[in-house]
Formats: sequence, C-alpha cells, structure tokens
Amino acid sequence: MNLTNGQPPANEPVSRRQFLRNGARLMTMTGLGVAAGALVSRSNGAAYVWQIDPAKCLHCGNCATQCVLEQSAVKCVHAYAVCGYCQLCTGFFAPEPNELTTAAENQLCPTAAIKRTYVEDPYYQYSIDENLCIGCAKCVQGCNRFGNGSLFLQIRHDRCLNCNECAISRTCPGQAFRRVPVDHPYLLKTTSR
Amino acid sequence: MKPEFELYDRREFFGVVTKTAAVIGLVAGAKASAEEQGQGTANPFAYDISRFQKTDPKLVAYEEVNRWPIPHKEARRLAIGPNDQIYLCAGNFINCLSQTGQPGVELALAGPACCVAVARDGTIYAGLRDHIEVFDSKGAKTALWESPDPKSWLTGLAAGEKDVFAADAHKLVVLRYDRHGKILGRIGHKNAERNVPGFIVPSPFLDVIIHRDGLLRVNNPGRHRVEAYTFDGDLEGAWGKPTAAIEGFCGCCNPIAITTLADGRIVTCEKGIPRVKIYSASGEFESVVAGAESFPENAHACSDLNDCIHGGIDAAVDSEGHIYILDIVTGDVRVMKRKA
Amino acid sequence: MSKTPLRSALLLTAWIAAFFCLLVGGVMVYEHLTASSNDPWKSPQLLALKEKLAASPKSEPLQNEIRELDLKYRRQFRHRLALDRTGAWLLLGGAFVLVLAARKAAALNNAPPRPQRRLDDGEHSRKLASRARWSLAGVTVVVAGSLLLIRLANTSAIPGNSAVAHKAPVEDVPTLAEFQTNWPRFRGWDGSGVVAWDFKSTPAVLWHSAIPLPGHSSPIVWGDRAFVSGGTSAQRKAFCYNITNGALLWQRAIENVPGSPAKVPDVPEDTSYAAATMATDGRRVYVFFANADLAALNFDGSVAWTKYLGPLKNPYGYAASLAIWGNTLLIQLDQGENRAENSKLVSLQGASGRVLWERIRPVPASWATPIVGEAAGKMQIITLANPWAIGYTFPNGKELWRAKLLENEVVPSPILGGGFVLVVSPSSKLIALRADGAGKVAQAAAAWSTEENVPDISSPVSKSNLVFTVTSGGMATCFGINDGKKIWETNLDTEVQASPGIIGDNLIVLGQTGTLVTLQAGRDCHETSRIQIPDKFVASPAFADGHIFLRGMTNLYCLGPVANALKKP
Amino acid sequence: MFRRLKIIGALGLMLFLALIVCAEQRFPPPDFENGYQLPTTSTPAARHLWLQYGDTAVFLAALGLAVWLIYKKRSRRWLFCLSLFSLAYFGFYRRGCICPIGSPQNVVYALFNPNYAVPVTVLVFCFAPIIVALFAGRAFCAGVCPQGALQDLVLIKPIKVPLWLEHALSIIPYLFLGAGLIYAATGTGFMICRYDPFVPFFRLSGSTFILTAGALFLLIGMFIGRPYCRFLCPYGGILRVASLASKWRVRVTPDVCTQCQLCEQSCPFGAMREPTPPGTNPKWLTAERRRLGWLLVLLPVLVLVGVWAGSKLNSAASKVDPAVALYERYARQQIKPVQYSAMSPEALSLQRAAENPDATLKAARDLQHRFILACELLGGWIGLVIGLKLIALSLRQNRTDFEPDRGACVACARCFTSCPNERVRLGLMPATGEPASL
Repeated sequence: MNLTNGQPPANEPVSRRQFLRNGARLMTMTGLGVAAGALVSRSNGAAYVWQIDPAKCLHCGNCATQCVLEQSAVKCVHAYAVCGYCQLCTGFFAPEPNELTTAAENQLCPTAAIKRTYVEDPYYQYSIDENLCIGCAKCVQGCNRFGNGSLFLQIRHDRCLNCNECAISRTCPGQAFRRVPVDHPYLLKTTSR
Repeated sequence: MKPEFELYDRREFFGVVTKTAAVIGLVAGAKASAEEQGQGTANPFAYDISRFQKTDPKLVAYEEVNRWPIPHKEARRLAIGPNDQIYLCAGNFINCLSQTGQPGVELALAGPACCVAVARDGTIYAGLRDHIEVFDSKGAKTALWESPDPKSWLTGLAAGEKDVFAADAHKLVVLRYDRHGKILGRIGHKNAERNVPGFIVPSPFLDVIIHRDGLLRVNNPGRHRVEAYTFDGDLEGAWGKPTAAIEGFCGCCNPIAITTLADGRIVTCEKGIPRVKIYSASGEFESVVAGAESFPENAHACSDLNDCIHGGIDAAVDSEGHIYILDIVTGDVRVMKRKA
Repeated sequence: MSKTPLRSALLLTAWIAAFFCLLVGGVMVYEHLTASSNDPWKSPQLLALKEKLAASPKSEPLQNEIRELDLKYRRQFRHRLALDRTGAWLLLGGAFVLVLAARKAAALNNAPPRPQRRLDDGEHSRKLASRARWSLAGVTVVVAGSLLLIRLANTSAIPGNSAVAHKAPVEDVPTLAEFQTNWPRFRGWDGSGVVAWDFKSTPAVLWHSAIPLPGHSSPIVWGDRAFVSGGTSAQRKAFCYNITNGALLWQRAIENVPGSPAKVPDVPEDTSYAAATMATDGRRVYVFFANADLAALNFDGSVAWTKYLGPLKNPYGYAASLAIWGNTLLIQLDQGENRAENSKLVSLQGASGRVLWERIRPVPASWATPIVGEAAGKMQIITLANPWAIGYTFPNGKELWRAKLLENEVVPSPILGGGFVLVVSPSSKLIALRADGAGKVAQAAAAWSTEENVPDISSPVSKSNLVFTVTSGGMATCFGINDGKKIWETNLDTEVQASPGIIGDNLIVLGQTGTLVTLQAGRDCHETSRIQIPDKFVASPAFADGHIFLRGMTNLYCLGPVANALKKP
Repeated sequence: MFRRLKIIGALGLMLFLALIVCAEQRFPPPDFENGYQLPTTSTPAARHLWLQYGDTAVFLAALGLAVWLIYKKRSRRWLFCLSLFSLAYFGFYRRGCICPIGSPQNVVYALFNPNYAVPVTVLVFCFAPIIVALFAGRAFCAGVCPQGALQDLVLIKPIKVPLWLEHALSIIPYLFLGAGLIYAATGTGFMICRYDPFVPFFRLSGSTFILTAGALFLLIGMFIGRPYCRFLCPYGGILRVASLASKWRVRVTPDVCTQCQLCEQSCPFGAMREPTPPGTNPKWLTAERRRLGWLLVLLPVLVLVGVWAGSKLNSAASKVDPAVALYERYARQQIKPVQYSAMSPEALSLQRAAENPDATLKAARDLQHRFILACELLGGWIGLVIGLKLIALSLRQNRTDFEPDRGACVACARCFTSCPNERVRLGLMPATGEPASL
C-alpha cells in the first residue's frame, strides 16, 4: 500500500495527523510483513501438539493432577511388543500381593483400569481401559522398576485440548513434555531402539 | 448531569492504591516464605517399596575391598578364568583383566558380546546374540559354533570339562554342547512328562552354572527360583520364593544371575531392588553380599531408564572366595571380601 | 415503566435462574470438598486398611472390607466426574438464562438520559486530563512498589548472575598447528590432501571396525577419535571411533531437526545420504546430510545444535563436503538444474550454529568442496561450479573474483599450489589460475591449462613443484606446476573414485576395489608398494597420527606401518 | 560417472541393511503356542490440519463480516448475533484455543527460539486482527473475540468508570503484554494463556484459582463493561494502538452531530469523547506548552530509569522458569535440606538436578542471563508506555463533535441507534419533532 490511499478528498489537504497515521500504518504493515515472512519461511505449515517423551518421564503423578481436564488427557499405554507377559506383573499387582488375583487389595491401579487376561500358561495380557485410567503412572513405576517398561504415559490426542501452554508441562519434573509435529503425534516405545 | 469524578475523589483513589500495594506485598511475602520452608506435596501415586530397599546391616557378611572401572560401555556379564583373571564382555569386546583391573588381552567381536565362559584349560567361549565364538587362551579365534536358531538370544554360558552349556533366554532352553560345538541336548524346556515346568524369561537374563555337586543350576526368573538339572535335563529340584523381603526374589523376574562359591553355596543377583545374596546349596537364605544401598545408580536406573534390560548386575567368584560384582549401570567392578 | 408485568416476569426468571445457579454451584463445590478426599487413591480409611492387611495378609474380613470400600470409592469418583460434566452445563445454561433475563429487565428499566449541555471553555477537559495524569502517576507508583516488593521477596541462589551478564562466552579456537596435526575436514585442514610426516614401510591394516550405516563421506580425525557419517532414507547417524583400537565409542542419530520434513528427498545409492564429509574444530564435530540436516555434536556425542538448510534440489544428491576454518563452518549449497535456483555459500558460527552470512551463487548443482587458504596474499574461500570458479574473502565472504572456466558436472575440488589455484574442469581441462584477479576474470588469466588425462571425480594433489592427477580409469599423471608440462603418466590398472593424497614423499592412490598403491611423489614414476583390502572404496583417505584411515562400504580401516604401529608423527 | 558408482552403492547398502536390522533388534516377547497375536497400541490422531485451516477460514470470514456490519450495515443487533456465534464457535466449540490473545507469545517465542516453527494458522490468528485494526479499528473485539463476547453478554447495568481512572488503568494491558512477551521470548512459558480468566469456562474445567478469577471478572462485568478487555487484555492493547492509525473510524452518525450527548450516555466502555471548545484559551496555552515540553524531556528519563530498574529484576523474574526454580530449590537444599516425600515431583526433580548439578546450574544461569536483557527491555517498555501515555494526556485534542476514541472504541455499535439523527436516517423516528422517549 502507499500513502495515497487513506487520503481525504483532494479538495482539502492531508492534515498532519492523517499523514502521521498513514505513515504509521505503512510502517506497521511492512513490519508485520517482514516478521510474517521470516516466520513463514521457517514454519513448514504443520501444526504441533504436546507429547511426553517416555525416556524422560519420571512418573511423578503430576499428569493425573495438573491437566486442565478433570480427568487427565494423559493415559498409560502399553507397548505389547516390549511386554514380558509376566504372571506376576509388577505394573498390575501391588508390591507383595497376597495372591495373584484381580482382587482389589492385590491391584496396584487405584482405578482398576488395567485388565488382566489369560493368554496361555504362563502368560497373561495386560491392557488399559482408558476411560478409567487417570494417568497417575503408578503402574508405570512398577513396570519400569522391575519389568521391561512396556507401560508408559502418553498424551491421548482424542482427549487433549492441545492448550497453547500445556499445564502439566509447566510442572513436569523431568521436563519430558515437548511439541511434536501433528502428523507424528506419539512417542511410542517399540521393539527396535 | 453531575461530573463523574465526584464518584471517586483523589484521596480515596490513593487510599485504594496503597491498599492494593499492601495486598500485593503481603501475597508476595507469603509466597516467598512458603518457598523458603517449601513443603513438597506428597505423591499419592507413589509405588512405595522403600521399606525393602534398606538392608539389615546384621545380614551383610561382605565388605567392599576394591572397585575399578571397566574399559568398555554396555557391559553384560563377567567370568573368572583358571588363574583368576576376570573376563568381561562389554559392547563388542571381551576383555581379560587382572584381579586389580589391569587390562590384558582384548578380543574384538563382530557383534555385542552377551556372555562369556572360560574353561579350565583357558579356552574362552564368547556368546554373541545367537551364536558362540571360541578363542584359545591367547585370544586367537579357533571356532565359530553356528546359531542353533535365528531367534536365539544367548545370555549365559558355563564351560565344564567335556561340555559347554549355553542358556538361551528367548528359546527358553539351556543348550548342552560338547567342546567341539556339537549340540548334545536341550535342557529345561517345558516338558510335561519329564515334569519340567519350563523357564519364564521376560528379559534377557537367563544364567547357567555348573555346581560342584555335578548338577547344573539355572535361574528361572519368571518363577522366582533357582532350578537344578542333571546334564541330561532331569529337574532335580528348585528353590526360591517371590517376595521383595530379603529372603526371597523381588519383582516380576529375578534372580537374573547366579554363581557358586567353592563350598557350593550359591550367590544370586537381583535387579529392580539390586542386591547380591548368598543361599545355601539347598536354598536357605544365608547372608547378603551387597544390598540395594550399594547400588544407588543401578536402583535408580531401573526406575528411570526405558527398562531394566540396561540395568542389572552380575557376579563371579575367584579361587580366594572374593566375589566380583559387575554393576552394568555404573560400569565398574566391585571386589567384595568376607568380613573378618 | 416501573412495574410492567413483562418486567416482573423477567425479574422472576432472573431470580429463579440465579437461585438455580447457586444451587448447582453449591452442590458441585460441596462434592469437591467432600468427595475428592475420598478418591480411591487418597482415602485415609482405605490406606489404613491396606496397611492393616500388610500386617495380617490372610484375614478374610479385612480383604472383603477393602474390596467393598474400594468399589464404593471408585463409584463415587466416576459419579463425581459425571456430575461435574453435567453440572457445568447446567450452570452454564442457568447463567445464560439469568443474564438474558436480567439484560432485558435492565433494558426495560433504563430511564432515557436527560443530559444538560455543558457550557465550559475546556475547563472540564483540562481538569480531566490533570486528574488522569495524577492517577497515572499513582498507578506508576503502585507498579514500581509491587515490583520492588517482588524484588525484595526474591533472592537468587544462583552464583554470578549479574556481573558477567552481557559478555558472551568466548569460544576457544584450536591453534593452526592443532588443525594441521589433525585431519579436521575433507582432504585435511587445507583441503590439499598432503601431510608432511613420512611413512616409510608398507602400510598394513592395524584394525577395522564396522560402520553400521552406508555412506560415501570420508573419515575425519581429531585427537584419538575418528568420525564418519552414514545414512539411509530411514535414518542418518554420525559415528565416533577410538583410533587406537577401532572401538565404536558412540553413534548419534540426527533426527527431529526443526523444519526438516519427515519425507526425505530421494537420493541415488551411488551418492548416498551421507556423501558430505564431516568437519570438526576440535570442540564439536559437524555433520551434513543429503536431506539438508546440519548438526553439531559435542565430542561426547551429545547434540550441540541442529539446523535444516533445505530444501535441496540436487539431481544426484548433495555431495560437497563441509569446509571449516577456525570455528567458522562453510557449506557450498549449490543446487538445481539451471543457474537461478538459489544456490548459495553459507557461513555459520560453529559454537551457536548462527548463520554469519549467505552469498547467492549463479550456478546449478555442483559436488566440489570449497577450500579456505591464503592465495595472492589474501585469505580466500575458493568455490567451483559450472561455469564459475569464484573466490570470496575469508571470513566475511565478499566476492573477490570469478572466472568462467568450468563445464560438465563439477566434482573435483580445487587445491592451492605453486602460487596457483588448480582447478579441474571434469574430463576436459586442468587449469592453473592466479588467484590475484578481481571482478570477472578472463579465461586468459589462467597461467596454463592442459587437456591430458584430466580426472572427472578425484581432485588433484600437489607437492613442491609437481601436480598429480588420477583419472577414474586409473591413469596417474604428473605435471610440472609452473608450465603444466606432463612429466610422467602410468596406468595403475584399477578404477579410482577417491582423491589421491601425499604423505611425505609418497603419493597414495586408493582404488575402488581396495587396491592401495603407493608411488614416489617425484619427477620419476616409481611404484613403491601395493596392497589389497577386501572392500569397496569411494571415500578419500585421511592421514593423521601416523596412520591412514580409509572408509570402505562396510568398515572403517586404520592402516599403519606394522613395525611402529603407534609412532606419533 | 554416476552409473558406475550406482552398483557399488547398491552393494554397500544391501550388505548393511542386514546388519542394521539385527543391531536394532531388542529382546522379543515370548513365542506363544496358541497363535496369540500381539495387539497394537492404539494412537488416536490429533485434530486434523485441514480442520485447523477451516477454523482460520471461519475466523477470517467472521472478521470480514464484523467489518461489514460495523461500517455498512451499522447494525448492533447483527453484530451481537455474530459475537454470540463467535462465543459458541471459538469459545465453547474450539474451547478458547486457538485465540489471538495468546498468539503474540507464539510469534515472539518463534522469533527467539529457532527450534520452534510457528504454525501458519497461529500467524494468521495473530496478524489478521491487527491488519484489520489498521484499517477499520477493533472489529475483532466487537464481533469475533469470544472473551469479549462473553463479557459483552453479561453486561447488565453499566456503571461509568470515571474517565481519568479509565485513562490511568488503560496502561495495565501494556505491562501485562510486556511481561507476557519476555516470558515467551525466554521460553519460560505463556503467561497470557496461563492467566486467561475465561478459557476455563470454555473448557468447563480448570484450576480453582483461575475459575474464581474468571467468576469475579464476570461478576464485575455485569456492572463495568468488558473489564478484561479494557484493563487487562494485552491483545486489546495491541489493537488499541493499531486502531489509532486506522484508515476508517467508527462514526456515531454519518450525518451532523447535534451534540445531544446521548451517544456518550450509550457507551458502556467510556470510549466516547466530548467535543473540545473551539479555539484555545491563551491563559492556559503557555502552561500546556511548557508541560508538554517537560514531558517530552521526561520520556527518555523514564525509559532509562525503567531499564535500570529492570536490570535489578532478572533474578526475581527468572524464578518463574522451571529450570531456574529447580536450581534454586537444589541450592536451597544444599544449605538447609527439606525432606520431600518419596516420588513427589519435587523429590524427583531434585534427584535429576543432583545427578548433574553443573548442567542444572548452567541451564539456570543461561536463562538468568537471557532474563537480564529481557527485564531491561521490560523496564524500558514500562517507562516508555507511561511516558507516552502522559504525553498523550497532555496533547490538546480538537474535536468539534462527539466521537468515539479511536483506540478505546471496541466498535460494539451501541452508540449508533442512540443518535437521533441516525434513528431518523434509519427511519426509526420521524424526521421532525422531539426525540421520543424510548
């Protein structure tokens, strides 16, 4: 744009303020243009979402309490290929369980969100019911301490509101939260490393 | 209409201002003081095993007399040679070290070394992931025993007079070789009529040793016990119970490594709550070599790293009864001596 | 207008709505205050019971009690969640009704204003302005006061935070001598491929160590470490080896480079994703891949910084190596099929990765590595591409001269020798150029040029007053540097891709099939030794620490005189 | 030349893929005999990119519509409907994220942190309203901003804030803006989003503190029009400045002003400005000139003082940053240990710090160094804002009519129908006779 538009009809001269305004507008527009250009050149059009890096996660329990959602968008997920299918799963059973049953006193998960199903002797499959899981990472602690670490926390994007600033990340003691491209929104554990 | 500014007058306004300032000051001060004595929030979701991580000092029968670092990263196991050299497998290498950790021969392998055993005549058997390589005492490669199964994952070796035993953590079997690499038998695989329950090995920690009583001892992590087999694969007995208490084996899958003292007592290593303990040959808990306190990094690594496959410890015993403990996380070897 | 039935109806609605909101809100708050302490994981009652159970594990009643309580509390928890969700919506609805009703009611009620004309001569506006100024001053005081309080309430425990504030940490740059004793970039510190120390006996392989990923980049060496890069479309890594025993010390994958697209450009295997040789300033190592990912790694393998310089358009894949001088990194990003596709020469600060400057170049893709060195009394950056050979000043990158010399796909890198810049126009000309020109330099400025046995891939190498070239066909030729007269030529009967190098008096030529030929780098042609290594070689050799380092397709090789394997130069 | 190379390359590649595979393999799960298949971990996708572009389109459309409604249709009713739509869409459907109010932080963060590439959508959300404001004033506040719409909705019985107080408080948004931007630039966090009082309502959940704050704002908002927009909203601050240079301006009536002051009554946001008496009274002229002179001198002084004061603030300001806070706690722990309960976030973070104190210290110190400059800038900025506001208050305005202040007016279009001439123009009222009582 140039100074000519924004002028009042030609019969009266441009007032000083009018002139200043045009100048200011011109400058601001150029400024914005430059900034936008600089940034667009870097951004690849993709958007970002938040995700937890399981390697950095310290399982502190903040994910259950700090999310802006009443029931956290962070859930425990299970990398089955890493799991040992233990009969005595330290992610499922409380320390020193009375017996290896699904009775409340033996379960580790406070909301009983882990389902234990028999596969074949001596193997059991463990899977997460995300409607019950509150992302407290208690099972993750158990699994990581003794087992293969096949249980770990991830932000579930069907629930996450993708706040501009993730409320959990602020308080994450492991600084495990980071922005990832929206087309690869998960940091999963796999068999290959 | 009446001009607005009688709604507030200036004095009133400044009154308000000072009040706000005071409030802000108070808040800031309160916050600061709170910071000072900062009581942390308790974590209601803590997985609490702290009571098992303390060892009763009365039970600890050994003391650390020496500690030295190992030459390579990613150590796996160690073994003791005929004249008390220590053989370490770490990364793609097998190192022969003196009892004080002075480096000797180094064998470079094609892949990661998973386990090692040394025969009385000094022959070195190196277990790579799926096959075994044989070296003479000088470190010259003499043979390569083909992989018994592409999916094999060898994690334990024992060399006897005539036989070599290799523990395959994925195929859940202990292979019996003769000294020339011919497979003589498969021990410990699930088998109802020989009432062998079979191994449960969720992570690559299956170990085998030859006991002075002429039987094999194999750890069965998933069943939390140590099993005794004849060379022909008959299950002669088993002991051990799952508990985080000191007399048992903790977690989902322990012990991860075993070795034996000259008098036949058995040394066991555990991960998760890293500790090394001694049991009698018949499985009565006897004493502690090193408790969880001795492996802070290791304990932490297990709760912190992706998984305990990178944690864990191994132990070996020399002719003088010293116990050498390899800490895989800190990458050093501790020499433990029985307390006087 | 006081009490119309409509208005009273509205008011009634408003009151009801308000009451409803209070009710719902109250219930929700109450639920929170009571229930949340009974969450299954918090409830003191439940925890106490579990403690008891730990004491007496077998007691049936205790177990049943726990199970019931646990179920109850979990029910309560779910119930609360549901209630909150519905409650929120109810509250919202109530509030909406309340607001609408109240608005209408208020609207009905508002009396039409009867403003009187203010007749003052600006007195009013003046008063207003002055009050505004004073109250502004008041606000300022408040702000200042609260800031002061915050300042007083917070004391930092972090040592030395104020004084050294603005001083940027000064980077220690290794001395030139350090650069010369090591092999910090493609063909050594100055890109000449020449080292002074002598290498008497026949070389032999001391160790070899597997390189997990393929690539055509040459090894670089600093101190006791050798570095190579490797890559596929799936992953790209840098590898660090201990040069005394060949142990792979670390490998670092370069991934999630900001801005770098997940889909990497297709690159033919014969160029590979890791064709550009790494560079190091002894503080960090720098690696660049065909997908335009640039990374700086610390010597412990940790990532210092990463940068995406793409997108890169290159018909055969990017292959020019990184050039480095001091802690300034130079990358010749020539690309595209024709002249105007933003080819550029980029200079970056090694410590930070900050781009110092960029120079647009009117050339298509090229594969020649730039060199930095003193020519015609000036520090120059010399770059080759079709058709321009261009000299820039170092460090600030002002263009000094350009000469229209080159054709075809420019792969061989330039070298300095005998006061000339020696330039190869692939399989057409070997040209000796005086680098003292300015602006556009006529072709005539070339002191001499020859068309005999001109290489198309490997770069020339020069010693005292001789220049040596080796063609892909294996024809090694020696020219006099002052006149370009051919002195001798010999057929090494092996295909050669790697650029030759000179150790002391030995011309080292590495054949594709693993033939390592050593010739006397002198006026008469004489082959001193020839050994065979069972591998394929495209990368050029590196000379450091009295050893020769070769990057094969499968392995990294360290060669040394067997006799004195660990002799330092 | 490249033909020959091809073969070799292919060979090398094949040779190696095999090795890579087994090098990357990891201890596998057990072999099941009953043919049990490993389930795969589900990965629900994030919101589609095209949906976000859709939002952007809706946003731009709403902006355009708002401008049209203000300048062409001149209809309060339709503008109100538009704002309700925006409240529903950007508020309760999109849950208040993405909104332009926080977006300047993303832009600044991207400018200072090369590792963060700001999404194009965010750029549009940040810049479009500013550009509109440069031509047509705060159309965004009027019709598109859900926060604004919410406050406008709850406004029941407007009380006038005295104009002088209005002026004084109108600098607060700029202080908030400054603070928000330095925290964004240093990568500490997005304060403006953190302390947005209305987004929790859109999400129907949030921390107690912020919910109460929001509720308070709404309660106040019943009697004081748009309290957040006028006295806090940083983005409103930006638009306020932008619309000072706006090409067109909101006019109460296209016809002549009869100076009836009705529009002044009708504006709940204290944006209406009364005409100044023609000519200048000589007895004040010199005084005003002198004051202006002094204030012009004062401006740089204020800025410098601000910079100086700011340089003292970095250690306090930087404590908000997690990295700094961590080292602070760690250091305090060295002096006077506090027993944190096991596995508590504090204990865990301290453990992390203890593993590598040097790195922790370095991170913290680097941040504090960043904050030195940042705080100096903030201080200078505060000084500048105050100085400029003082000057603005001392410039003599010459207005012949009642007209909305370019900056303060949120273009809500309330004043239009309050003007008798406009009512006549719209045919709501006979051209002749007294203004009928409503």
